Amino acid sequence: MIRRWIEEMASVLAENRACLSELDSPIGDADHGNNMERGFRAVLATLPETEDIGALLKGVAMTLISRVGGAAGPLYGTFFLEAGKPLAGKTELTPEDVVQLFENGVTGIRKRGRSDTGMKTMLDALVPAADALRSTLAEGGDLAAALKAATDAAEAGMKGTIPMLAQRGRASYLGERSVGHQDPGATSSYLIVRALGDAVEGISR
Amino acid sequence: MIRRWIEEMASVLAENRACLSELDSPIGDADHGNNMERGFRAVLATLPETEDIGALLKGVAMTLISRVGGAAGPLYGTFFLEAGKPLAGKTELTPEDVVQLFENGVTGIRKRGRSDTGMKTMLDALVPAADALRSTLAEGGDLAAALKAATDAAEAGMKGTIPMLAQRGRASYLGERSVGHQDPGATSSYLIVRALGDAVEGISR
Amino acid sequence: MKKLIDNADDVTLEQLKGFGLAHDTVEVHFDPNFICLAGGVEGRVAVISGGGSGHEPLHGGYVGMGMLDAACPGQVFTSPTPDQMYEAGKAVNGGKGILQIVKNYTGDVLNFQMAADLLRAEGIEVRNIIIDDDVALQDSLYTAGRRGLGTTVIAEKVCGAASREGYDLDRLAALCRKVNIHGKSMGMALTSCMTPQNGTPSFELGEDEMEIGIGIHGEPGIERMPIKSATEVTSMLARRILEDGAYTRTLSEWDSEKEDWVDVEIQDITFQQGDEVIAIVNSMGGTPISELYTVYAALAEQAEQHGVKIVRRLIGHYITSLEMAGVSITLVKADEEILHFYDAPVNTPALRWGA
Amino acid sequence: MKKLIDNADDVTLEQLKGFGLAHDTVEVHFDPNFICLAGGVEGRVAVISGGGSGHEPLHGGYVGMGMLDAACPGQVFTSPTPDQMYEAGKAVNGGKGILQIVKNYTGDVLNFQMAADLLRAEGIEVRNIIIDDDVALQDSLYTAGRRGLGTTVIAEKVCGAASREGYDLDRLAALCRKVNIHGKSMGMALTSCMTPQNGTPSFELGEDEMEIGIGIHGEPGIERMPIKSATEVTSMLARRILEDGAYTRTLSEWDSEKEDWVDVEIQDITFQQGDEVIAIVNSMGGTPISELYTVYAALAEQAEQHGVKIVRRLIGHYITSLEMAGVSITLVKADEEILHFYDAPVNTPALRWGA
Ligand SMILES: Nc1ncnc2c1ncn2[C@@H]1O[C@H](COP(=O)(O)OP(=O)(O)O)[C@@H](O)[C@H]1O
Ligand SMILES: Nc1ncnc2c1ncn2[C@@H]1O[C@H](COP(=O)(O)OP(=O)(O)O)[C@@H](O)[C@H]1O
Ligand SMILES: [Mg+2]
Ligand SMILES: [Mg+2]
Ligand SMILES: [Mg+2]
Ligand SMILES: [Mg+2]
Repeated sequence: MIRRWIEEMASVLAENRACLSELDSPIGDADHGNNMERGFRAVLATLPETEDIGALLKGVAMTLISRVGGAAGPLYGTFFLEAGKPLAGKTELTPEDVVQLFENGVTGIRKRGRSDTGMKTMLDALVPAADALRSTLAEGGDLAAALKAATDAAEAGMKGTIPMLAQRGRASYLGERSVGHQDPGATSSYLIVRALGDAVEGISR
Repeated sequence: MIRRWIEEMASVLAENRACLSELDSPIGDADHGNNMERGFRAVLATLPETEDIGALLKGVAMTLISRVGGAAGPLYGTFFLEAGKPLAGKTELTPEDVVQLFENGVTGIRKRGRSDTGMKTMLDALVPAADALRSTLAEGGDLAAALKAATDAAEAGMKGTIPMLAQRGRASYLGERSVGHQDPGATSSYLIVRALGDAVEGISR
Repeated sequence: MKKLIDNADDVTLEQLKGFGLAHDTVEVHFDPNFICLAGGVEGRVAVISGGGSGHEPLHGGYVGMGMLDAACPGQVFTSPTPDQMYEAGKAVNGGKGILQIVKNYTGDVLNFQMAADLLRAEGIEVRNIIIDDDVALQDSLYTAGRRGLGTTVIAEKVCGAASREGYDLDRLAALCRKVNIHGKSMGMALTSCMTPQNGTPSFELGEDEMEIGIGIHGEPGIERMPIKSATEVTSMLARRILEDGAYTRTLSEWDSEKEDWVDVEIQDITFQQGDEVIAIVNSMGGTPISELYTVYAALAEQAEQHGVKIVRRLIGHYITSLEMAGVSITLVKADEEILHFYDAPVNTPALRWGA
Repeated sequence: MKKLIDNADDVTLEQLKGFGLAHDTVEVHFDPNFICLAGGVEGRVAVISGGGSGHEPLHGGYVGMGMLDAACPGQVFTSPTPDQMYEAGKAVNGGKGILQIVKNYTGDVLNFQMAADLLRAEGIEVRNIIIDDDVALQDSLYTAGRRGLGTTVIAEKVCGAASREGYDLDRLAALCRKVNIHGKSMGMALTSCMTPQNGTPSFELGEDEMEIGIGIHGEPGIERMPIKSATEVTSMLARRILEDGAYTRTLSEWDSEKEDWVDVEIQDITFQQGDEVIAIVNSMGGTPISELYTVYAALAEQAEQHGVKIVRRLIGHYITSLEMAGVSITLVKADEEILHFYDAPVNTPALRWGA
């Protein structure tokens, strides 16, 4: 599932390369799609031949850290590094593991980025997604349902960044002029959440 | 008459500033009109309070030399310097003096510029004008008629530069690509000849 | 796309290769990419900087005797990755620690922090000092803070010289911090620029418009307005710099006792009557050198009106944004210590005197 | 018009004022305009150059210890007038005569000749040496001959140093002539440029076109073609330079016996296997420094293929054409004499080493 997710992320980020960079143009430096595509292309090329989920996620993290650069590199790198830590040695994931994965990842970004929701960043997609995962499972939903809810929450969170005033990253330099634009990092985060849903669905089909 | 000519040149070159620079654009550096306008503006501002034609023409020459720069500055400067030399002390011009004026001026340009007709330069307007002056007078025409003929000859000479391959000045760098464009210096020369005709006509009217 | 490049996807690589061929005072390493002083560093603090490419000569052009020991170039407008600083740090480490001079962009800050963590794990002491001198950004509480602009060049020059004169790591870090709080910059653009990867301008400006308060990554600035004369533009930038208040912000610095990154509150100086300053009039790339002189004349006039004296100046291309037309102005208040190290000999591809 | 200027009708004046304020090693004089070394010239030959403005740092940026004693800037892209060289010559004359280094453009040639005549009338010996190194122009019989490009910079550097080491006027003129016949250049443009006076591009280039064999005045070049990669462009220029024949032309020089300008036939060298050269990779103005390095790498490759070794190089803005994007390449065959004077200390606003 994790390997499938990684492949799905690589393909969806490559498809959306131009669109993500374009979102980064009015409120950033127009490179977010290039950065993510370059990073995940390297991830695919260097993915270790293991079923150890912790090792796979750490591999993703290290490649992103050394290939992406910019703000997104260390932040997504931290996300996968922290996400993978409790999963070292595991080859199967329970739905609770998936919740844990997202929550650890998000905590890592919060700390590294000194940021939180409402600041017009990737956290505005990732945090609602993590919350939706946990609550759907708590309400008795299965993983597929939880991921569907998480994807919807990430999408809503992503769109919710449009009216926000940026408080972190390059977009924050624009002040009021950052309002009215969708955050590129929140957009890639939405794609990453959706990719997990698609990967899981692909497997169960 | 000479003062009237100088004023007429200044006004017609100012009017044609943009057009002369534009002619200088495809086959030069697009400054001929600016150069000539700047030069004759200075000529007007510094014209000595004398009726001595030689002194007036020398004044024009020195101002052009020190204010125009480029190829046209020293060439037109030399034209007026040489043109004025035999006229020192005179306050009236005979028609023969006018012929002499042009022929001396043209000789000066030939020597300074190591150039001759057929090379796509100001000489292609000035030389036919000088020739027409001399022959019209020789055939019994008056000064007005001679200047009319000179103006027509200068205009024809100017247009005759269009098919020429440039062999002097910046345009010569273009080789074959200089063909098909009217020479800016021949154009200002035509205006200068015409200005004398207009000045004389203005006086006799 | 009107660029002299071979391969839009990795211009940094081809340019680095040429840089290595051209300058035999430096060594260029690949994969990970970094430029370092040929000959190495012994018995003194190594000074490293880096950032996205596209700002040349910053930083690679400043590697050499009396300035940087190493520079880490990222992709165009993208901060370098921690493995670059890690390898560069190991290559130039002379046993006395490493000062990393970091421009305040989220990506740079985070990647240099990770690199510091990696180097520290190897037993190498590292200090990261942030340069955040862009007065276009007023607020610090609700933003990523001020960007790093031209003061970076002065910090690299001054710290490189001080390392040669034996400053230890803490003293060098303190000097770097001082240069930062003494330095203020602001920039403007007449045109946008285009990264080779994207091939389209990063923002659109009308034929009669200019953008004030821009950074160096083709980001839009803080205000768009009709083009004004060079003197008016300069007055606007210079007054904003000269009248800037005692900007206060919180920056992450390494605390070697707590062994963690801690928030440190740092306050800028304000310019006072009688101050002496080092000035940079910097082309953003496409603006020709000649135009910088009208700007300099207007800057000198503004400084004089504020009772501030320009005692040294750099006029040219120092910290650019690809082919962007525009200018940035930097003023750094120069005390005796800063001036001493500024005047010290330097021999780098882009800055050279006394050697 | 996207320029940082105050007054389009006399940008040269405002830029010169700023230049004078910025650089205290030079003096700027107005009406007529010239820039000269502060302190004057005693007991050695004075070296003077000049030309239209818009090529900065040429020539004003090269006034200083070990290079030019004076520079005479004309209006933008218009050669200076004789009164400028006359006053500059009188100001820097140190009793040993004056070498005037003149780029081969009709306007420059004629105005410097007139200036030489004026100075000679004051009893000052003057030699005009023409730089005509642009290999884009093949023919000399039916044209104004080759234009002066980057070799001018090397001629100014080398002759400035030789004057300091006591060369007399004739020897210095011979050295300058040697640098000229040892030097070959060629340029290309990705964009046109615009003089402040005209406010429109001097020629139009399509989005995918480039112009090969351009000069430095916004004139069109010898050929227009689709944009190629930096390496292909460089190979084209470099091969044309390296394979150029022994170009022969007639130049006007002053004959002090005949007391008149006489035609002198002069022949270029051709590059040979084993030659050592000084290279310039020059931005035409708008091309950023970073792009020059891919060009340098390709140039080094071409030189090697021809068995020619680049022993010194300048990479940056040296002889520009306002904001034009593009590059020019210069190679000067360096013998021991040329290299000795090239390496000598120099301290000018735009070129500095060893001092
Ligand atoms: N401090 C931060 N915390 C969380 N996310 C951030 C932070 N700073 C920036 N980001 C995210 O990073 C994205 C930009 O990534 P990218 O364009 O790749 O990097 P850069 O801004 O360095 O060019 C933003 O859209 C935002 O979502
Ligand atoms: N050697 C020459 N002899 C005669 N006329 C010349 C010569 N060289 C150039 N010209 C004239 O000068 C004109 C260009 O003048 P201008 O544009 O003012 O100078 P520049 O070419 O220096 O910019 C040309 O159109 C041509 O008529
Ligand atoms: Mg970005
Ligand atoms: Mg012209
Ligand atoms: Mg970036
Ligand atoms: Mg001209």
